[in-house]
Amino acid sequence: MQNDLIIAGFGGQGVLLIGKMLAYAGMADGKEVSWLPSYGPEMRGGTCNCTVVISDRPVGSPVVERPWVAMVMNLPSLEKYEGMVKPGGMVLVNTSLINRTVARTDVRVVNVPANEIANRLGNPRAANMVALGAYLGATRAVSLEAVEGLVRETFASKPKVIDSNLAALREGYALGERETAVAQEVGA
Amino acid sequence: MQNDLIIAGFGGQGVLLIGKMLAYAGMADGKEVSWLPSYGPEMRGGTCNCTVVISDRPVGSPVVERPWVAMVMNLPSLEKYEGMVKPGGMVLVNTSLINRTVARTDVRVVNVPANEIANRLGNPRAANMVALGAYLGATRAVSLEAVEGLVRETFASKPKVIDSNLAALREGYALGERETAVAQEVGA
Amino acid sequence: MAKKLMKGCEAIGEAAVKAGCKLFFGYPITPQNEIPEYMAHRLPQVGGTFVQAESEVAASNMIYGAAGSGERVFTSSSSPGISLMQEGISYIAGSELPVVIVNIMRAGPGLGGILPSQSDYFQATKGGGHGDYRLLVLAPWSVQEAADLVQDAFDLADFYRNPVMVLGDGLIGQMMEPVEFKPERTPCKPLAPKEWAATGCSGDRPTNIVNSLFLDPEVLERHNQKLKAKYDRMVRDEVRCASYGTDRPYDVLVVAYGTVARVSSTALDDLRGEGVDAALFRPITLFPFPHAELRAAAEKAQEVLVVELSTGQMIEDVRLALEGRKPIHFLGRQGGMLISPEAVAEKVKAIQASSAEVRRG
Amino acid sequence: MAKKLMKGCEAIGEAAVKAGCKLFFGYPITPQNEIPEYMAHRLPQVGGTFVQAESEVAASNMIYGAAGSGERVFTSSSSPGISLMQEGISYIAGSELPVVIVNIMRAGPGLGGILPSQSDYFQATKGGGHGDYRLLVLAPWSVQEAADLVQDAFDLADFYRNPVMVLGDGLIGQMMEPVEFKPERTPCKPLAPKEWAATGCSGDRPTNIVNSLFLDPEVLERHNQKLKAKYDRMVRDEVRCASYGTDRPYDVLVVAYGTVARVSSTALDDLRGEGVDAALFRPITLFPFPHAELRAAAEKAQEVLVVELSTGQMIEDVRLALEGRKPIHFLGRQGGMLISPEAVAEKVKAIQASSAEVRRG
Amino acid sequence: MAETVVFARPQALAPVTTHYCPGCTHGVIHRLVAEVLDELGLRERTVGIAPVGCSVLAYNYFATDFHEAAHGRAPAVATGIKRARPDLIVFAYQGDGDLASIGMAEIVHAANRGEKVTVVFVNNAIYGMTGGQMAPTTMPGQVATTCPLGRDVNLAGYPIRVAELLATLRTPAFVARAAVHTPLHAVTAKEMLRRAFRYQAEGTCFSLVEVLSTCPTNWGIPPVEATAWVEKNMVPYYPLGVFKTPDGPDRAPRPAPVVEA
Amino acid sequence: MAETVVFARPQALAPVTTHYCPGCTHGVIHRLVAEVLDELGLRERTVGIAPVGCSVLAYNYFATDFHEAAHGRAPAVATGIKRARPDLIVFAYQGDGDLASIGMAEIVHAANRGEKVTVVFVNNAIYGMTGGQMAPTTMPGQVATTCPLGRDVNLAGYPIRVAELLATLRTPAFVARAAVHTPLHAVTAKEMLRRAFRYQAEGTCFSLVEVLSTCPTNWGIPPVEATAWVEKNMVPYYPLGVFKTPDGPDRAPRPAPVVEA
Amino acid sequence: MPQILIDRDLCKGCELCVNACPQKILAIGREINAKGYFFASVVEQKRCIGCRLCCITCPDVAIQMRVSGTMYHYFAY
Amino acid sequence: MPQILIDRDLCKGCELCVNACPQKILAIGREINAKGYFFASVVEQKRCIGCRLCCITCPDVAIQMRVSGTMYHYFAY
Ligand SMILES: Cc1ncc(C[n+]2csc(CCOP(=O)(O)OP(=O)(O)O)c2C)c(N)n1
Ligand SMILES: Cc1ncc(C[n+]2csc(CCOP(=O)(O)OP(=O)(O)O)c2C)c(N)n1
Ligand code: SF4
Ligand code: SF4
Ligand code: SF4
Ligand code: SF4
Ligand code: SF4
Ligand code: SF4
Ligand SMILES: [Mg+2]
Ligand SMILES: [Mg+2]
Repeated sequence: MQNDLIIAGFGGQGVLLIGKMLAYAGMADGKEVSWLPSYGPEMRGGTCNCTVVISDRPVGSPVVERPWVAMVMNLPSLEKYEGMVKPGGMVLVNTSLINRTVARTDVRVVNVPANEIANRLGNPRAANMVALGAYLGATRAVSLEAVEGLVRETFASKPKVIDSNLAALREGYALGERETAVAQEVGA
Repeated sequence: MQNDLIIAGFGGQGVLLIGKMLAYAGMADGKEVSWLPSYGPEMRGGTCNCTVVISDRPVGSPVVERPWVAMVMNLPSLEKYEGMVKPGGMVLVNTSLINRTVARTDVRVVNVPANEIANRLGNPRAANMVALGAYLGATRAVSLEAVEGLVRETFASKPKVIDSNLAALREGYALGERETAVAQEVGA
Repeated sequence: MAKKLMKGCEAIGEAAVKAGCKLFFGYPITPQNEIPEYMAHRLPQVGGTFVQAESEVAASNMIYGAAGSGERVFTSSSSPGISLMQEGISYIAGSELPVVIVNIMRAGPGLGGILPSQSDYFQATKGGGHGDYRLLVLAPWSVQEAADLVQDAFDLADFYRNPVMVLGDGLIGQMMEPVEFKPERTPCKPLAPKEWAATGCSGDRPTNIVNSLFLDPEVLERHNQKLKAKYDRMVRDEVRCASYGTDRPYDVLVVAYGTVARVSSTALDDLRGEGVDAALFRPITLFPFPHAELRAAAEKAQEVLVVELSTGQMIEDVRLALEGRKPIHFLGRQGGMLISPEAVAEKVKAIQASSAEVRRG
Repeated sequence: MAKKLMKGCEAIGEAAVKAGCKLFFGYPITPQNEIPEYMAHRLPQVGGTFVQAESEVAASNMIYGAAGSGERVFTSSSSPGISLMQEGISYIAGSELPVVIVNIMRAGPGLGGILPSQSDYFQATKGGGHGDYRLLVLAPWSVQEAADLVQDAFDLADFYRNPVMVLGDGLIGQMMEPVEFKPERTPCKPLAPKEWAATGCSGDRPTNIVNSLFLDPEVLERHNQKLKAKYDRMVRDEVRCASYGTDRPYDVLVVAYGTVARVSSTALDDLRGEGVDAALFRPITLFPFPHAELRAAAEKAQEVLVVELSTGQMIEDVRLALEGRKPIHFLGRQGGMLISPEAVAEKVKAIQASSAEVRRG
Repeated sequence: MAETVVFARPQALAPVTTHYCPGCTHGVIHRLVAEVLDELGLRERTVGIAPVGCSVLAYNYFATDFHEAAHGRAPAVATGIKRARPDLIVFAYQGDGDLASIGMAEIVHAANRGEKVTVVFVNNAIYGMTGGQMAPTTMPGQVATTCPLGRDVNLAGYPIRVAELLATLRTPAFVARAAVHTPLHAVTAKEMLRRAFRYQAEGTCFSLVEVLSTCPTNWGIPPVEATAWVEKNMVPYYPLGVFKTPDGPDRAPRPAPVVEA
Repeated sequence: MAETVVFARPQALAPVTTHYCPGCTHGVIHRLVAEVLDELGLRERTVGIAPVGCSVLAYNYFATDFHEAAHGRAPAVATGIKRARPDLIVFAYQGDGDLASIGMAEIVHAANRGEKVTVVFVNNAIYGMTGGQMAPTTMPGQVATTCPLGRDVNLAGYPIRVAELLATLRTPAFVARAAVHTPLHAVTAKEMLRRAFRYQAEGTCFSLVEVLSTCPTNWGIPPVEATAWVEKNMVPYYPLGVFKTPDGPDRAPRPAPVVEA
Repeated sequence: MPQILIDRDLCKGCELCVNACPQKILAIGREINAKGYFFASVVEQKRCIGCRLCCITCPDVAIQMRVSGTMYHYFAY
Repeated sequence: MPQILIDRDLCKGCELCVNACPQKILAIGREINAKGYFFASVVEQKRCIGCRLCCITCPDVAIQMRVSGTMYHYFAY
């Protein structure tokens, strides 16, 4: 079994971080992993993305042209990656910043108002955690516990934000589980 | 017919210059020529040499491993080049600075007390011209007239030394002719 | 030691530390900035020294000096920076000093772009600097292998007294993978004391001179021949390569190195599912190139496909190895575009189809 | 114009002036100091400019700028200096600018020695700098040919918008031979106005940008492919070579370039006297290498002998050309040692003898 | 009543958004240069030289012809262009890593040859483009990715004052340092740039204006704080002013300040 | 009565003839360095660095370990050695083409990092080894093979005063200029060299001694005339003395001499 | 009367103008532009004294100033 | 009594010592050494004041000085 995904958004939205967390958590879960960032132009701004592979056997190509999942945090990313996802795969959309719907019908769509939820939880910078949670809830690619542990580690120096990040993660998780259940019902 | 020779001595003895003059004169005489200097270590001092080829047809290799003639102006040069001369070739020795005789018996030897003659003519720096003259006298590789013209050109800016150089050249020529005549007699 | 998730650049830095290297001189350039950054932070912890050189030209001469004093030293850069080191590298090779140079290649020529590429193959393997010399060139395909090869690189450099280059593309530098460092590592070559190093002469020993200048051409020729003998010895003893799927019969042999080989291996897995017979040959040393091994592997194939992130450089070595024995195809991307498993698989299928057609007549 | 006895370096300088080049930027290095010295004296006479650069790194960027402004420009150096230019040359190639670079090779690696060598063949032909680019490389065998090829080099550079290298060894630079410059020379390629040059934009025209940076990998890939197409075109249109004695049947084909070919031609003359059948193939363009022409010439031979002042570099191109069709032998000298006609003749005889034996055997 | 535009984008600045980070003063310096080119009427015969650094894409932002240079070699490229076409106005735009580290030899020599070009030297005390490594101009104690504990002057020495260094050379004739961290500093900076380009246009001399600039991203502070950081940390070490003028006394042979004879 | 040898070849100087031209003062400078090494007892832990220039074979002349450097890069090689082995005494011996032209970036940066090495900088106003091309230190009007009509300051600028240039940097701490064209000048030169090596041996600072030297061969005049030429032409432009000391006032932040504020 | 026009799409929300304005009449809004930045706008145009400090300080040339009638400035620019 | 010893094979005949000697007691001879140089020698040893200027100025360290007895020097060297 191989889970692979591309996470994409604006620089500053923390997409590289949640990708790394997935890889760490995968490793903690005893899986083989690889994490590959875009390292765009030697300059600031613009969009960025990373590719994460979590697999039961050694990771072959860390480069994935047709991922199972695309987690898109802004509009340009939706436009770039929507078409690449494998049929039967999934697109996770940050509806807070993307005001159009996914055009494809052969993929599952998980809509996550990540910034709204994060704002509501009092930590506008935790939108990425919401999205990460939703991905976990929808795929169970790695265990929630492993990721929770990583959140604690990552923000160890800023204990104040740990809780809001955990909350964001869990709220996302619930949402991901829910959307998946709905999808399965509809599909059924 | 191809005349080729190596001229060797201390830096400062003017061996490159007489080699060039030979090449120029050869060209003036309508021959094909090449002139190749040693360009030793990027530094001063030491010995230097040049290889001149004067030929009726286009010059093949400008590098000559076994020359017909070696004109040696000091002892190290005699030691280096004596053995290379083709059998039947010629070694022209500046006896003023070389106090040993040529060991080979299969080559013609022309002994020229170049520095002594030059000193006697009042221009110690003209020893190279004596040697050049001797070579011409002994081989007629190019015409004396052509070389005389070049001497006038070369020293045009220092008219005072033209005459002493011409005298050195001619004295050398006479000596070269004489030694050759003797050699031919002996050889005959 | 447990596995750790590390960026390629960091793993390379840590590998150097593990190999006992306490000196780094280098200059920032994407996509390998994390190497100097890692060393700036890590070396002081082990009593080592990090110096940010004023340029790659200076860096190559700093490692020249440090290696000449007998210490393990390394530098890293990316394509344009490596070009600036060519004179220095030629001096180091000429002076027979052991250094490790990491090139995390980006796309060129000129300023080009910063995305992954393999277009410095010629420069690395044929000698980008002047004169008759060679680098021993190692090409990892994963972060773990990068860490392993960097450690070996120090041993090989010391053993041969020759610069060793670890050649990766931007992916190797930038991706994260689990890495494990063995707690106790035995050098991959026997190591002799560096008695030639210029470290001050005690009263009795003659002075040591680190030098590539030999004004007497006969002496320089002997020196060149000695170097040549060393390279011939590498060719004999140091060839490394790997092959995948060569146990079963196959139609197409894919030849690729570094991350591209990795991508190709996934393509082969996918193809197997589709019933296509293909195998992979992966040179690990690019110099010495595994000519004989490749020839043997290609014997069993109908056709050969070379895959590179360049307009075709390693393909010359493949052609030298095969000497016209098999048709050679090429799949290349440039400018920082990556090759996907799908693209490799497609190309293999196309080759197989047309080759089958030809055979059917 | 009448023939003039000139040193190779001076003839190269004068050829540049005759080709309309009014700009020289360079740094002294033996054995080509006479080129900058000639230009320093000559260029002011024709209203041109000579600048002694602070280094070869600077020189390569000065010609970059001058060429970018649309003027003919050249530089010259010798092996270590050329190594320092590798980054600059890669930029020039990437930016598609026409420059002429003369390399009067000396022996390496490192400081090496200053005597003639051909050990920068790889650097010149495979690209010593980073990235996928090629130089068009011309290798004269006489002072006259050096003068002719330098003039052609400017036309070829302009036509292809690519750096052209004239590659000679120390002999070409230092020896004197008669040279003739044609009073009126027609360019060897049609020349278009340099509308791309950065010379200030008048109100209406869009700005011109001289550049090798393409951050978007798709754009850079297209650029790389455009460059590749250009090199392919050179391969198709610009191959130059010469052969000697190929009109009669022969046993051994000698392959050599530059002064070594010249020496070999004398060896053939000598051998003819001795009744040995040998011929000479001389690549004049080293990139594009005359692969097809060489293959054709080798068809008629039993064996092939490659002669180089190196430990063997061009021999790889010969092997690529012949693909195992003929046995290839090598005669090389290094370190500034020269090859004499006698040495070539001897080697040819040895090859012929053992080959005859084999055939008899 | 007729409306007049009293402040707008200069013609020499292309109508595009830059890639610079929010609040990065590279943008201000670009505009000042462009305004000067417009005001002196030089745009159509100007060739700019883009360095390797954050301003590597300057060719997209100026509406003038442009030329790339290898990292640090802009003064050599400028020399090539100016010697080929003395009628052109040539300026190099360089960062502190570019000019003061890898390109030190090229700037010293172009200045010392007296190339009649203008160099706009943007000193932001860091390598911006590559993500915040130490530059030769990084302040003592300042943290950068390659001096994670702050620049240690015992290992890396003190920051180099480029304007002062070049002003000791006899040949180069206009050398000044300005800043743009407040609007009024920018006004003075523009004055200096105008002088620099005027000297070039008149064929007088080499000119270089060092401009203190911010890098909020790599300094890790917001833009407004970054401007304060310039004032507090950089200006005291890098004094503003003109260090050398073509008509000043120092164009004459400078007696060297011997400490002990 | 017992005879004492009061002047003889120092131990740190190998007993061989040099390849230098007659009267070339490279030989004097070699001897002074060797004497200092002997007197300070440093020979056995010294590594010298030979440049590319006439002194390229210095490794044959000093009885110490030696290291080659690429042309101009001796300060970088010195940095590599000293950082690897801080216990060694490292000195670079460089010519003016080597140090002031191609190697300008390396000397400025090694000095500015405060590498604890000693640089012996031999300024003979010419490229000796390659046969007399113009150096950055060639005097105005001086003929060289690449300025056959004499150095034209309008095209090539004025000669660079290296000691002064480096003394403007804050870090480097001992910078001096000496000469050896008369015996008494040589005595002072040795004093300065002794100080330079002492500072290194004590771990104090970077040190550089510029030494004015002759090149009779490429200046085209006999050795004795060449010494007079140094006095007449070089000394006035290149004042002798100490420009910077580790304990002097200028080790402190140097206030920059602003011409106009 | 000076008029300040801020191009919302050029603005990167750096706040330098906000900081520079002596009248404190500029502010960053709560809306996001196409590039994802909160951009600046004029809060109280009529208090503007036309000093141009905002224009001069803006690194992105996002600010234009127009005047109706004649305006005299303290410093030439 | 100082004694000056010039090694004829190290000497390159540059004349710097001849020029430096305040007593003018050194001279270049008419003989040539192995390297082809006319070398220096002491003409009038007894007038030597032992100042060592010749030694110090010789680029080829061809000059040695010995003294019998004690000598005081004006400058330390
Ligand atoms: C030869 C070479 N070395 C290194 C680099 C990587 N590089 C790109 S920009 C840069 C530094 C830029 O810093 P600076 O000049 O201060 O400009 P800033 O980005 O701060 O404006 C470096 C080291 C390169 N492109 N080429
Ligand atoms: C990269 C490189 N460029 C050029 C040269 C040629 N070269 C050798 S020595 C030298 C100049 C030496 O002059 P200087 O440093 O003044 O020393 P001097 O000979 O005067 O003592 C040059 C340019 C070289 N060897 N390597
Ligand atoms: S990284 Fe720094 S210098 Fe570069 S654009 Fe951003 S703020 Fe400006
Ligand atoms: S060329 Fe000049 S510097 Fe070199 S050894 Fe001769 S005199 Fe000395
Ligand atoms: S012109 Fe002056 S007062 Fe008006 S908005 Fe701008 S800064 Fe404020
Ligand atoms: S200064 Fe410019 S970019 Fe910054 S907030 Fe104001 S208008 Fe926007
Ligand atoms: S010691 Fe003094 S007096 Fe004696 S020979 Fe030497 S220079 Fe002359
Ligand atoms: S100074 Fe030395 S080399 Fe020169 S003449 Fe005197 S003894 Fe001879
Ligand atoms: Mg910077
Ligand atoms: Mg010099």
